Amino acid sequence: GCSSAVDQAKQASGAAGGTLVVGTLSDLTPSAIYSQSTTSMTIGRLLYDTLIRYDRATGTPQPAVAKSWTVSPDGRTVTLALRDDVKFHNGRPLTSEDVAYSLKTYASAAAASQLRPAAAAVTAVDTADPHVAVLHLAHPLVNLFDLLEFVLLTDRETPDQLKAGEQFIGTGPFKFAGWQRGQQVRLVRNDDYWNGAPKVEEVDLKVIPDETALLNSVRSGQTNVVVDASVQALTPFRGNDAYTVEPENIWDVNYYIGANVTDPALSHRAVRQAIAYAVDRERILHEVFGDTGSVNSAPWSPDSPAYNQELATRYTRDLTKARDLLTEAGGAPAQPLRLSYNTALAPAKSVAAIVQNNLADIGIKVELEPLDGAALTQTLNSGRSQLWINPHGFGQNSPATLATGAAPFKPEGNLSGYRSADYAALVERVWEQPDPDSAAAHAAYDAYTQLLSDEQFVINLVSTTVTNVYTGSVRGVDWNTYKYLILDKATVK
Amino acid sequence: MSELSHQLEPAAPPAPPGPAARDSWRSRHRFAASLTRGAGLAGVVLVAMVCLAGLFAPLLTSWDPVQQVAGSQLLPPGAGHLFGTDQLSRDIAARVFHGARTSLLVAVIAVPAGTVLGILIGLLATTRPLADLITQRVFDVVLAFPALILGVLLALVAGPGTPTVITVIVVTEAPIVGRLIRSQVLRVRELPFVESARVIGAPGGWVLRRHVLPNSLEPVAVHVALAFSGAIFAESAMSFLGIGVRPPAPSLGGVIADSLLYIEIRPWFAVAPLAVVVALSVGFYLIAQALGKAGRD
Amino acid sequence: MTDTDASLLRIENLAVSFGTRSDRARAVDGIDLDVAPGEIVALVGESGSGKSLTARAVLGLLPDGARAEGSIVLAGTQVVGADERTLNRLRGGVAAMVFQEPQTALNPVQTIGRQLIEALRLRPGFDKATARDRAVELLRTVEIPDPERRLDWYPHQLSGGQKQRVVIALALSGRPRLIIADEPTTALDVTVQAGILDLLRRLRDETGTAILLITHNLGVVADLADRVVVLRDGNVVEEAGVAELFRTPQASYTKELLAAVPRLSTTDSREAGTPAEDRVVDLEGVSVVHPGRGRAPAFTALEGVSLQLRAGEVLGLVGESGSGKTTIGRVALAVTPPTSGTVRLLGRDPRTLRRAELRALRRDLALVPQDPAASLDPLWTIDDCVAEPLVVHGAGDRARIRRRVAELLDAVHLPAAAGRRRPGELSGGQRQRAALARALALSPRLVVADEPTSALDVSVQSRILELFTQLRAEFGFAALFISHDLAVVSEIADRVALLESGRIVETGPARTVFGSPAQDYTRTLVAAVPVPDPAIQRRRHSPSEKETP
Amino acid sequence: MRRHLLTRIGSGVLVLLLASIVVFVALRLVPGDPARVIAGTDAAPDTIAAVRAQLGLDHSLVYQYWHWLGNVLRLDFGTSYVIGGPIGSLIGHGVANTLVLTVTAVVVAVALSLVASIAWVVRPRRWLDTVLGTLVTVSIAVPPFVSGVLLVLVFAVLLPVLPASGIPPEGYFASLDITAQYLVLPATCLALPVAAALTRFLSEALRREWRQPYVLTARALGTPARRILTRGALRNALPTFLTVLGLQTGALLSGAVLVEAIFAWPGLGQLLTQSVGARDYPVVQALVLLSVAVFVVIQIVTDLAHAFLDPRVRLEGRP
Ligand SMILES: Nc1ncnc2c1ncn2[C@@H]1O[C@H](COP(=O)(O)OP(=O)(O)OP(=O)(O)O)[C@@H](O)[C@H]1O
Ligand SMILES: Nc1ncnc2c1ncn2[C@@H]1O[C@H](COP(=O)(O)OP(=O)(O)OP(=O)(O)O)[C@@H](O)[C@H]1O
Ligand SMILES: [Mg+2]
Ligand SMILES: [Mg+2]
Repeated sequence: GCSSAVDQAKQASGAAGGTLVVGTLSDLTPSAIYSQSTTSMTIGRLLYDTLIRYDRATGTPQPAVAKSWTVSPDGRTVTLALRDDVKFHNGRPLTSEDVAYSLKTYASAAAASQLRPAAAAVTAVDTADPHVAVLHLAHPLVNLFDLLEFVLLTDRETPDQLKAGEQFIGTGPFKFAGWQRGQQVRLVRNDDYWNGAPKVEEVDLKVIPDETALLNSVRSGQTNVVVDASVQALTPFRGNDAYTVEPENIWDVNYYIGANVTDPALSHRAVRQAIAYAVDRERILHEVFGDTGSVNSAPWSPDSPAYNQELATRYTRDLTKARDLLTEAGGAPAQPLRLSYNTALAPAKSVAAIVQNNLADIGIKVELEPLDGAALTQTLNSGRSQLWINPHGFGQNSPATLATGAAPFKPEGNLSGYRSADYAALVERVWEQPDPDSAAAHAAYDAYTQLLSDEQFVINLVSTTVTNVYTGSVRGVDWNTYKYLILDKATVK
Repeated sequence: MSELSHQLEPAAPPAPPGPAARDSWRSRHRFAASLTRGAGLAGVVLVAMVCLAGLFAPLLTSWDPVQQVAGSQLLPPGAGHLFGTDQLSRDIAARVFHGARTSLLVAVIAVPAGTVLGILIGLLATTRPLADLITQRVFDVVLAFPALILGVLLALVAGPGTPTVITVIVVTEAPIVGRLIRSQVLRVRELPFVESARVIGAPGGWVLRRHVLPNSLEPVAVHVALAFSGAIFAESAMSFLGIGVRPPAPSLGGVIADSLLYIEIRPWFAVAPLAVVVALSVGFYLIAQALGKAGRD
Repeated sequence: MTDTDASLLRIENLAVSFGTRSDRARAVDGIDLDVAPGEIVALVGESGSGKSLTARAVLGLLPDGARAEGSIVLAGTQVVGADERTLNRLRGGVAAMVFQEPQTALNPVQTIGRQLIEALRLRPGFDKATARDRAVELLRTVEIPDPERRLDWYPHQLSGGQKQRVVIALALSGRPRLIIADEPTTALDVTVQAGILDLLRRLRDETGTAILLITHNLGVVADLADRVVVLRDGNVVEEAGVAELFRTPQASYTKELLAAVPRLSTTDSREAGTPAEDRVVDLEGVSVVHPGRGRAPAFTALEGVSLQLRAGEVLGLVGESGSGKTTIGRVALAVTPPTSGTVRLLGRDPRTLRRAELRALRRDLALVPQDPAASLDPLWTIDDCVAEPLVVHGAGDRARIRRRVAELLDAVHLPAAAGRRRPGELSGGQRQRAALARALALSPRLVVADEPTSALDVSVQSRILELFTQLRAEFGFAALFISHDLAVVSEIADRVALLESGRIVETGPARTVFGSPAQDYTRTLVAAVPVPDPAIQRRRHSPSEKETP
Repeated sequence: MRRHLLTRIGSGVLVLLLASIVVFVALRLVPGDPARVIAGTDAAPDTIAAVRAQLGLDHSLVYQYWHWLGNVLRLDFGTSYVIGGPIGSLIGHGVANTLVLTVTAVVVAVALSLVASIAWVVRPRRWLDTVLGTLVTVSIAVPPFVSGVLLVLVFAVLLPVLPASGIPPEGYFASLDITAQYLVLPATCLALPVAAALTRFLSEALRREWRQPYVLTARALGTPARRILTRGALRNALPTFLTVLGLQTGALLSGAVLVEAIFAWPGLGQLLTQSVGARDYPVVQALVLLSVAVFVVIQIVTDLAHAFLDPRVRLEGRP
């Protein structure tokens, strides 16, 4: 007469058409919905829609809420034809006003969006026709479609409720059904979804902040999907038919060593290059990332239009070169260098240890400074840092997105304190290309990458991706180019 | 007055250590003896083994605890590496033996420091109502803070490292000892033999040192027995949370924390550090228990 | 049970030893003893001779580390080596025990009612209500006044004597066939003692309960016992019927014992002391009221007591248990402050003294506590306990103190080996002597001796009293001698004060007060003193003069 | 007695106030800025300033504290910076979960320690002494994060008989046997060190009681040893026991932080670590205040229990 909790949990999550339980390390932060964050990556594309969708295989934009578009020859006017059957969860039809609102939201400082510079380049949106949105741009925007895939179409009538986490009204395939803060979020199927109702009735997001516990929850059948599991933890799942281990093929997780160029010990370019030559990227890729990904001394993922084979492999471990460079710079720094990293990121800890070891080989002493996420951010922004290990994103799309929006690279106020007129001009040049695939654009990308490669204020190490685990019954999990989870077609047996 | 009472005039320098010293010699002897047999001996052997391993770590393994040998990640125990290698291709044996040093150092500094501090403050509390009020409230505040959060905050402010671990243990240990001492002193102080010592005119300090304190120490002794094990645990827990000993320096807790991720696929990774932690705690415990027994008999 | 054996308890060749195999000390060394049903056997002998250990061995309750060898058959069951369950069947029901020190024999956090009821409910046939009724009855049997109300009292609310009576009531609760009473009346004043003895006798007469009585009071032995076994150094030195023993003692030790028995002397043969003029203690209208806290009402322990003690004078303080004797002693030692009235010690009012002055004053005061078990630090050796006052007051260097301690232990007839033990390892009498040695260490000017000989056998007692007298002569200290043993008081005290319910009812030279008591109360007391002569005692109890052959 | 209680409550309030200042200041000494956490690593300085202003972090420290204290006195703990929503309800969920877990753990720990200590004292056998002693030590020596991982591995993963993590999906009262299965592992993990500590103290206290003469009296009456211990001695030992238990509540809360993480138990411990990590000041402040309040209440209750248990105190008000 005693029922088993294990069986019960398996039944609940495994029922046909039933509930898909997604385990995640952290809870929603409603205010982070406009930036690439855990929040947008989990619920962004479940509750909301975007205007276009990249075909990830070809990198070409596909229609979504915008069924077609035209870009004026000068690249400064974009006309989006919107579908007329898109409705918010509260029944209100989506119009061009909503597009205008969303773009404006992303352009504001408070949204803290990485694509804010791009959104801010949209000077006006013509909403005369409710189903046509005409975007006026300040200048040609090479990463226009990055923006259009990034911006979530949120409800303009309930921004405050969104911020407070009370209402999440979008046009997406699932509707918000409740949030027990710190525990779980319930989403139910939107039967009126314009692209056809999803297969599963319900999606639950379970917050399990401990990684081991998170993975155990898949194994004990309490969750069906775990997003972003660290490679080390995955071994037991490999070669087991009951689970699918799937790396998302968005190679935009780029681990790098940041160097503060305003610090006297690191102001000499040769020192930074010496470091770049001293690190053993192959070992890092193998030992820390289990060979998921590739060694990379440039920030671009292999499918980015800016990817440059030569520069991506420019720095490989070469101690002689490294030592020569150090000599050129006047020897290794006298004082040990501080190498900060985020303790919450398991790979960062290992990478830091390996880097410390590698640099010892060329006589650079390194002291590790483990910090939690908040403290690391503070340190990086304070300008008191020396070296740090962190991942950066946005290497997968248009280079402009990274160059203008990612903190390590921004021409103004980047984390390394690197400033030069050349650099700013190059970023401008990359950004204002009207045609991302033109030869001119590629020339601009190469010039930009070359400068990064020479200056090495960001010393790229490896490009890797996020790896997901599913129980065997789960099929059809997808994501967009920003790794926003898509469950439109997902099933669970 | 008779001649006998003349003899007794304090012509000689006052308060010689006399019988008390003899007593302490005898108790020292008794305490020492308790460690040469039975459970006490087992405890000494366990702790000594770990101490020796820490002391002679360089002889037991030729590896440096922070040395990484590319290409030898997570090797199983074998000829080259006594306990295998860790996820960063470092020799686990070297890390465990050197880590034991750290853990021992933490325990051996932090626990006595916390205990002595606690005893002093606890005694202070029994002297005046005002002192009692203040110390008790301060104890309350410290005790009421979940120790881990105290540790986290302290580590965040001061940065992780061995001194932080020691500080956290001392700060959380002292109030517990203080409380125990205080309540015991309040109880023992009322016992007839204490009154009988006062009646012969023994000064307050004497009564406290010779009668009240020794008779109040039993629960403290029990607690201290646990505290050594607790300190080793606290170090591990803090290292587990990334706020312990600063990497890449080895510590037992750090090695355990590293190993947990591999507990299923590389179970031997966890064996050595766990064995040492258990050996240390059990050893300390057995010693403290034997001493406690010796104190009682 | 149908035991073919005529004896209820048969002890054969019992030995009790302590310590490890290599370092073994035999405290009891081959004792043989029989108790027949309905018989009262007295076990007398030197303090530390193994009486208590023998008694505890009978119930399998030896202290940790003690080992019994030989044979003890209790109601047909072998006790030596028996398991706990067998023992528990015997304990309480077949044989019950009354322990030597009543102060700690009761659980301090349970009401006495609860303790009685618990004990009763161990027996078949008692539910809560009947157990309660029986508990009241038992308390009444042991003459606790107002038993219904007292059921809800806690031990600390009772006087020492009352506690002892509760302990006896507990022992009676299982209607045992044998009661082992280890100094059952030590803490009791003579009237209550007489009551208890009556009670025990009645028990034997009415229910046929056998009694193994351990006592050093030969008066009690003469009063109650049928047969006497005399122990010394763990051996039986003599065994005889009570009348025979008193009439014709065989062993020299027995003779010595009998000779040492103090008798209530009513004729003034001794010259009265010549007290000096300076007053050591001067109490004027002293009252002590224990304030009622919580639910407890205020209690007046002393009321308007005036009392003077001159240097070199011994004042005997007698009175029934709970009458305030200890309280007076505490007032005289500046431990308990009086609620009203004035106290002057050695001419000074302790309340006006500063701490250091008070300490200096205390050098001249000493206490022999009523309860030495609790008054000696359990962690200290006897040597250190005795040396403590010397060390505290800086009385010489180490060697000198050690010599002095040895002298003192010798003076109270404690073997030097006892000095290295802790209080818990001594017999009751040995502890009391240690406490006495400690009190005398500094040659005080005032000694408050609270029942200093209550646990001593008469031979040691007489030696101690002799010592006391001798030291007094030597040092001229004044003494407040508290005792319920009127005979002892009559021997040692110059004057006596009689206390009743916190008031002094009669005072005067010892011989006068005891010889021609002015008060009824005093007369009752004197009449209740058992005389160490079985013939007289028997005559006192039975008007029909039913003599045993 | 009543006056005693009043002073205890007064000092409790003092403790709360002190603790609130300590946590308020300590949090702001800790490097890391909630505004940056919210705005993300890539945010520009003006973004961060905007967020700071929104959170009211641009005011002076004293003003912030005063403002916060004022609200707290009106039982308004503010809103979470990061997760959003009023903290009252945020904590509300966690409180229930943590309470269920810790209370279960306390009950388990108390039961375990009672059984173990009584067995230990009643039958002083050398082997039992050694076995129990070693068990006690090992359960202290092996920290919860290790025992937790091992427990999960064995019971939830290798032989999946118990759920690995989380709370009963249908609430605690839907089906008690399901609830029990969810509770077994985390409660055991949390209870073990507490039980071990309690056992040490309790058995020591019981042994001390066992040497008291009144135990001899009871034994001489044929009272079985277990009964003596449970009726009389235990009660005398209870004050020590309660003191230790009261002190262990702090350890329990710390343990809860680890155990809740390992077992994904959505309680306050988890909330606390997350909030510290995110520098979610109001949540951390509220949680610390709550745990201090719980501690203070437990102390007062222990105090009263002390008084209640010892008639010498109860009847005469001695300490
Ligand atoms: N726990 C113990 N350890 C060592 N020796 C002990 C212990 N208990 C008693 N003894 C010794 O055993 C001997 C007999 O003790 P016991 O208590 O039987 O004496 P007694 O005849 O009852 O004396 P008294 O009349 O003074 O009570 C004494 O010498 C005493 O010192
Ligand atoms: N702290 C106290 N609170 C209340 N009453 C007390 C307290 N101490 C003693 N008493 C009471 O005061 C009275 C006198 O006690 P005291 O100890 O002086 O008696 P005693 O004459 O020495 O008796 P005994 O011969 O039994 O030792 C007793 O009734 C006792 O119950
Ligand atoms: Mg005796
Ligand atoms: Mg008295």
